[in-house]
Amino acid sequence: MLKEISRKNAVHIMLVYTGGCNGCDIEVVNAVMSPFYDMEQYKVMLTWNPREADILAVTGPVTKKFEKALKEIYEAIPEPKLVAAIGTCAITGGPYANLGGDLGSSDQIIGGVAKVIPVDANIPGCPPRPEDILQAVASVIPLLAGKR
Amino acid sequence: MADTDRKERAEVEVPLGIVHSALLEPFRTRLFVDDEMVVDAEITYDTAHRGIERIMEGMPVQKGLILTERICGICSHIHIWNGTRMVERGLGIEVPQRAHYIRVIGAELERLHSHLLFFGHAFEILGHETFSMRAFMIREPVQNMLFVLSGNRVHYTIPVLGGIRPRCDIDKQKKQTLLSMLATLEESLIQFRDRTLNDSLIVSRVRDIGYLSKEDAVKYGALGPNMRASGIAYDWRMDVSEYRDNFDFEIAVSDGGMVVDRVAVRVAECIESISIIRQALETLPDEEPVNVSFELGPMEYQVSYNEAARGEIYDSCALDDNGRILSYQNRTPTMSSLSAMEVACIGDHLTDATITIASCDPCLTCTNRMTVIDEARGREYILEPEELRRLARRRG
Amino acid sequence: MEWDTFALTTAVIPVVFFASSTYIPGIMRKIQARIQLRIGPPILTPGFWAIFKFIYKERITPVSPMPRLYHALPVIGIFLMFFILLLTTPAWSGVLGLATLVAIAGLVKVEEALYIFMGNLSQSILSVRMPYPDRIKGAIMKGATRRSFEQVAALRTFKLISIGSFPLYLGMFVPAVMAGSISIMSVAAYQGFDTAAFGIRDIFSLSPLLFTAPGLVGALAYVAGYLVVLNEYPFSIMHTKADVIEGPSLEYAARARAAYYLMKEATLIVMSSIFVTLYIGLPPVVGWALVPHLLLCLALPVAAAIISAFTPVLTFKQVYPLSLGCTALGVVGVILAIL
Amino acid sequence: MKNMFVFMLKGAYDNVVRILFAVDRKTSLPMRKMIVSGGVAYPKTVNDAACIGCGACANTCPVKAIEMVPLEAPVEITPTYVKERRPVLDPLKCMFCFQCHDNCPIFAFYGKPGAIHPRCVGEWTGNIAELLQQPIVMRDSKEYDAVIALLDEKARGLLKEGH
Ligand code: SF4
Ligand code: SF4
Ligand code: SF4
Ligand code: SF4
Ligand code: SF4
Ligand code: SF4
Ligand code: SF4
Ligand code: SF4
Repeated sequence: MLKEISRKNAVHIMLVYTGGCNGCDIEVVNAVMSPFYDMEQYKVMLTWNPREADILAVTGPVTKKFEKALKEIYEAIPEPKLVAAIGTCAITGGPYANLGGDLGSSDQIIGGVAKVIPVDANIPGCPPRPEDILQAVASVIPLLAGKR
Repeated sequence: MADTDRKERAEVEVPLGIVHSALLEPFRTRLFVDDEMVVDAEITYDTAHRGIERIMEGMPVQKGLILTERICGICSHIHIWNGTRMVERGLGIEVPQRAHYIRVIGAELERLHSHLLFFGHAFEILGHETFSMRAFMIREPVQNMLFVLSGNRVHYTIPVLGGIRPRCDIDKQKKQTLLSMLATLEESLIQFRDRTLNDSLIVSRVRDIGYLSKEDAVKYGALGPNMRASGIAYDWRMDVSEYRDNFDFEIAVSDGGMVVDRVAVRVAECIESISIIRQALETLPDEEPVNVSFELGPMEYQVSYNEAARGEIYDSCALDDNGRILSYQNRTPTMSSLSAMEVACIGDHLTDATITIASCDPCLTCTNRMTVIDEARGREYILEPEELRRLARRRG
Repeated sequence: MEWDTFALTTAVIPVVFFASSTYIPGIMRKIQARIQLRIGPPILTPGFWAIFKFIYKERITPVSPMPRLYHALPVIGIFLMFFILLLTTPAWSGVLGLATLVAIAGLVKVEEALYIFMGNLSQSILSVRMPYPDRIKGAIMKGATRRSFEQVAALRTFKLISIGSFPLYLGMFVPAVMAGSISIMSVAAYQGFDTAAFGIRDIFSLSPLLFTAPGLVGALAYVAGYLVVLNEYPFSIMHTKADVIEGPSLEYAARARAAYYLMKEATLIVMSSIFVTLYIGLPPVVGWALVPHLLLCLALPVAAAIISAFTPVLTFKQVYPLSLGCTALGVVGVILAIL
Repeated sequence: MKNMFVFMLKGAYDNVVRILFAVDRKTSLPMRKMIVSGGVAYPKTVNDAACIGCGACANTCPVKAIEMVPLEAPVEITPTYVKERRPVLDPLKCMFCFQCHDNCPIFAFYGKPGAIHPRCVGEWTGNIAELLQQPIVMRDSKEYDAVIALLDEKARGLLKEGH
């Protein structure tokens, strides 16, 4: 009871940029820093520390260089935790993975975040607008409360 | 300070990144400190390498140009514009003047949003959350203007071979909206400038740190506002006909070479950008914004330069008979600006070093060149120019 | 001193303060949010619910040579804070002769020193442990020693303790000089507090030091010291986002993080309560007079919230002169008090 | 000096009022309402008024993010041509390559805003029937053939007429 309520009422989100184009990153930062959007009003607070985080927001395709770091950061977060893949790149690898068509995808990236760590929410867009991000984050919070 | 002297004093290394609250992009900064004063710095930036140039080879040129935009979400327009411009020149495609104007509007809006983002980011690093939020608040109308113009806040995808996508054309109503948004923006920007540059605590944090002399700026290749803040009055816009022939504008220069100068130059540029946008909106020629009748074909090696918000960008490319890309190169400003910052932060306090590095507005999504992943031996390394040449010789 | 008041105070005061302190981060955040022209989180979110949330998170072993000690540190901090608080109550004034400003100043120093231990006892993934193939590409690198954020932060705490807390001590001693005694109860008594029988009606008969010239100067020094002890902006160099992120507390997770939050909240309210005792002359007592005391305890956190909304984090380049200035202010206060 | 003092006083007053009464707030309340109620929708990606249902966008999409959905009530565009399907874009699959926009005949042949745009298509309203009667600006024949090859059978006839 108290567990569920407290989880719904205080959420910490951590951002990790795994090598996207900055577009998604900026929109996430906008959602947090711009008073017009103000993420904190939804009881979601920004943190830079995996030990404090509940939601890991990942933007960009996972580059090979980042794979290990992403995994370890994910592991550093205590349960319950959620992962939000923000932007097309984080969902499927985006243009870097798919635009090549017959020419093949880039060999510098692994692809979407789901190939490295389990993902709970996909937020489409290139980049998603801040309101898309906020709504998605607000809507996954109950999942957090429902976990063990 | 002599090198050996520095070597003696560099006792400890403090590594920052690749996930860090001040240096947001995935890059590794290693600061060598004596007590807490930075003696040397090293920035490794290969995490965001996505091999864009490589996947572009063999792609139809229009597709490739879309990909150039994804090099970066901040300098997005300038990349696609510069690439498009290069191909148009190489193939002799006629572009309506109206399209040039709208491309310039896009580029200047991009400069505004990029500089405002820098202010927001810089204040965040200074630990001044309130002013950081103010900067983001001022930035919001710019994003909205971009949305009105193109249908997206980031990655506007305005240029297309032959002009602009008609989605981004500016009709009477759009023009009015944009002009009125511009007026509010100008007002709040000036207010913000006066407030922040008169705050003695803030100024005390950015003055007298991150000194980059004119000579060092040349030597290490600082570009864009960083170069102009060290007293070098050059801006590619002076040589880009779309700007030079159509608009009046001035170039902001400062000779201090400190962090505060880099901030001041950007503030002045913002105000100049507003004036360019206003001129462009008011004198927008009346014609179709895109020319769809052109022939794609082989193109000799072409180059194009332009001034991105953060400095000079360069593209070069050649096409085969079917209009497919033979090879594409792109060089972006952060690459060399950042190496200048490795020098500029020497002698500062550790906490000042991050703001110095951030004062060149680093953003590394475009910056990495080439990493070799040697899977067989399980090691990775960046090719040095020497090694690259050796490899090239071996192949050739 | 009767034993029943003593027991009652010991049982009630910490619980009440503990409960009230969980609201304070929320109030501070709300004030900042309003200055920043946004809505901000609900008042209970940052302090109250966050703690429960952390309690219900999975417990992990921190990366630390001594995980148990590391986890124990914030708990020690909480106990220290409430011990300090109890020392300022009338009921404890006779205990072991500890209820003096010297003892309190010493304990506050111990509290600050906890951060040094925290910093040296942990290593988060964000700096040296980040899995990244570091290469040396020509930087001058002699020493292979790598310093983690926590260690940098520990060093900074050390510096801050040595120079930054003078204003706080001077701020504490101005009332002592005026009252001519280092005993807390005599400072309160000097302002009209009557230990024997104090009711809510007697509040208006107090003559707070705050409203005298030396008191005002001393109070300003105290506020500066308060910010330093809290590591609040602008003195947050020990855990600034500009480089060391959260500094010593990076590895706290789950319950330990809840304890860390509580320790911070306790510091917020206890240091503020000492201010009320010293400068208003109203120590925490069991009874209705506790309500105005708690309300007055909000004053310093509110001031801290406003100050921190308008200041950047200062580096030692600014901290030294500023702390020197505040120390000078404190000295002026002391001199005024002597006169 | 005096100015500075007045300025500071005003700043202090402004901020006290902000703290106490939450004035000047920039947070958008309509936005908040929308987000809390889950009402944020993906922007409109297809301009039904301009789309002729030719299927070129679906055929060109490299990741098959576009599905042509049969219309319940077919729309007559010209006396000889009835639009029976409309494209639906799945943003989760899309990678924003603009192939659909750039190969939409409305843009490719007539230089008008394409009827599909992966982000936000905007509000273009022209008379489609009239537009289709205009001659196609002749371009590189290879390019022309490439776009024509993407159209479905019926639409091909429609455009050839105009051509
Ligand atoms: S989804 Fe788009 S904006 Fe986001 S990182 Fe990928 S290319 Fe950039
Ligand atoms: S160098 Fe930059 S732009 Fe080129 S492929 Fe690598 S990441 Fe992309
Ligand atoms: S210089 Fe920075 S903003 Fe410009 S393209 Fe490169 S990463 Fe993007
Ligand atoms: S691009 Fe510049 S402003 Fe943006 S996150 Fe990177 S460093 Fe910060
Ligand atoms: S040398 Fe570097 S920049 Fe030039 S093509 Fe090769 S990887 Fe790209
Ligand atoms: S590596 Fe060669 S081509 Fe590149 S900047 Fe240096 S000299 Fe010029
Ligand atoms: S290509 Fe254009 S006209 Fe054809 S179905 Fe797609 S959107 Fe409609
Ligand atoms: S923009 Fe999206 S829907 Fe359109 S072709 Fe590209 S991937 Fe397909």
